[in-house]
Amino acid sequence: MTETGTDPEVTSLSDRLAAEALIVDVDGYEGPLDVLLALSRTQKVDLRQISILALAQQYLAFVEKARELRIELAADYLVMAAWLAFLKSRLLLPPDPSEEGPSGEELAAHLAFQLERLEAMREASARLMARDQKGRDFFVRGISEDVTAVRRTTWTATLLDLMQAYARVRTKDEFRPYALDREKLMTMEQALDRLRHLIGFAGEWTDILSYLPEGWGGDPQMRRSATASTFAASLELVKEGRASIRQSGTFAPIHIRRRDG
Amino acid sequence: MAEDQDRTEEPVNESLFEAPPMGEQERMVEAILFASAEPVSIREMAGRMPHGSEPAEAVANLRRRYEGRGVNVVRVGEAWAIRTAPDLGFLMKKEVVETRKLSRAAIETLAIVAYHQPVTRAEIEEIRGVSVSRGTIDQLLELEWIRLGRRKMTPGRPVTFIVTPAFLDHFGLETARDLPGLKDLRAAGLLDNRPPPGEGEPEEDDRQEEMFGAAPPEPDEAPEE
Amino acid sequence: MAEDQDRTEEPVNESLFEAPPMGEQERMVEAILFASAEPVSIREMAGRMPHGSEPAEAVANLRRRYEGRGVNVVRVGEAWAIRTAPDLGFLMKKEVVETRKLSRAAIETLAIVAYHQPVTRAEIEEIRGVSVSRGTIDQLLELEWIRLGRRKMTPGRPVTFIVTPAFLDHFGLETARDLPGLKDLRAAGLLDNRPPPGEGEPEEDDRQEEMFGAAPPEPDEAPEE
Repeated sequence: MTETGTDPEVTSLSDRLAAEALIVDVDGYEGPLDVLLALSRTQKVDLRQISILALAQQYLAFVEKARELRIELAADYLVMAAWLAFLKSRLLLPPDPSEEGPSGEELAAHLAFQLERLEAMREASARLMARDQKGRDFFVRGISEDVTAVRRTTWTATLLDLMQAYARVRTKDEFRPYALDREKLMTMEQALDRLRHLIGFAGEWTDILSYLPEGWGGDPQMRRSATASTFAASLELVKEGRASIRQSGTFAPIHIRRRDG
Repeated sequence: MAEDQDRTEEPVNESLFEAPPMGEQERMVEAILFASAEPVSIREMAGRMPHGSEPAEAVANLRRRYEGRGVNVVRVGEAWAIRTAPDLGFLMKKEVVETRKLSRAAIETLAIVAYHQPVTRAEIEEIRGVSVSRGTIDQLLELEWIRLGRRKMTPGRPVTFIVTPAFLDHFGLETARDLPGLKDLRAAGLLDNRPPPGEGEPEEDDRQEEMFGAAPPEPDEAPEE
Repeated sequence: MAEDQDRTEEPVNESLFEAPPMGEQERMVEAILFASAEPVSIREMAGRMPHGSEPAEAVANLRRRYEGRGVNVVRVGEAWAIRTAPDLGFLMKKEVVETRKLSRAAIETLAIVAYHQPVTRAEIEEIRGVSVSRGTIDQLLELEWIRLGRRKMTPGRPVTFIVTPAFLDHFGLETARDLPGLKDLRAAGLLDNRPPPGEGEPEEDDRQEEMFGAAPPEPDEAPEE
């Protein structure tokens, strides 16, 4: 035991080894409860029959010894010491009926319970770690196959979407950008409408090209569209039995005329 | 165990060590093949198993045991592995359903079919002012929201499209007639107050009644997919 | 929406496609479990198997089939997995990187969480008699052996910790009820949260009953002294 305390570790260690049955290695303990549990084992009895009084005395001796050895004890060790000193006095003195609070026996019982519970958890953790463990005792599938996700898309729309879409379509006329394209196309319905009216006047064979509406003969695209539609419409009228159609040769002009009856 | 690896196949060992029973060896091979990340050769198995084991025989037994099961013992080059039975590969796929909004083209086309049915493709294009792609129509057919109606009695007898009961179900409509009219749309602020020239209410005539009444079976049903 | 569509089709499917025979379902479950390193829930199996399948029954059959084999069908919480038989561990190359050696504090904390779950940090400290370092909790969280449970309905609403399916998987436990010695500990009152004398009563115990499922109600008595 040096006066200077420049190297307390070495000194305390040798002192401890020499002088003490109880090895006070505070670093090795996890708090006062741990120390108490270690001390309680020296009583060599079931934890349920432990003498808390004896344990309190042992602990106080331990703290005293640590102090002698100039070991820096954390505050909670000292708090426990103070509490145990109090508990000891309670256990030794006859109960004072005027005293408030739990009796010494109750406090002692609770401490015994805490020790027993800690011991139980220690045993439980040991048993847990002794179990077969994955990757050590049993193994998972070595060649695992990933489940590939197959994406399936479902489509959805609400009634509002539908109404908005329709409203959009119906109001498009005012600003629709594709109107020009459509103007160059004649639909079959348009041609048919026109022909139905005109065929009644075709008593003679007439080139179908003469039925092209005004203004549709110039622009090649419009002309093509009008010719095709008019021809298709002519065929339709023939099918309906309202007209006859003829062509004298390949690429020759196509004529139609009204068919009566 | 590792240091014995090279000697295991020598017959001498058989007399020195009692090999485990074949059933036990089969268990061992099973565990080894299951847990290994790579196919395992007979030699490697022998290296891990107790002396005198016959992994080749154990593998052969195990292979028979797994015949017709959900996984099979298969040979991969010089080694062995446990693999999913080929016919069960589909189980390794998980379907992820993703819900997406219909494209603008699709919803507009659908709206036109709903309001104008039966309607031809040419008419849809006429109303939308743009051509309708095959894909858009196909998508709506696939969703079973539209189907083919009767052919139209006009030149070329074009097919028409009509909406389906699934469509009505999805949009919570009892009949297509329950679709809000242009007046309603206008009242809801969805339409400009000025009706475009020459555009009236969408026709809700008896054609529609036909479609949703006791409609006779259509000769040209949409292909069910 | 999409669900609507599914719903409308369901009755059709049931009559159109019959579930595969149980033997076939067993094969499927076998393939699914073999393919996965992680436990697979019944729900997930059902999602991958044909409509009308009974994966729970198939798993039960499969489990019996693998009894005593080199690999076993084991339950992990609400899920199932195939694992090598523990007695054959010696055959395996220990390729698995050993998890960092757990400190005594970490092991004890883990045990306390497992046996006392859901448990607050203060309760863990109360039991160990020493403060629990942040690192200890972090390590267990990182291993995914514990996770946060519900907040406790006590002042301050402290968070609680519970063990995870990964914990069960690692230690080969079917459920947290199968923790070794759990019943004895509970019978001895050692899992009670007893307040120090003179302090308020804790509300307790039915919580734990929940966590451990349908455990028979334990008489809430003190250990005989």
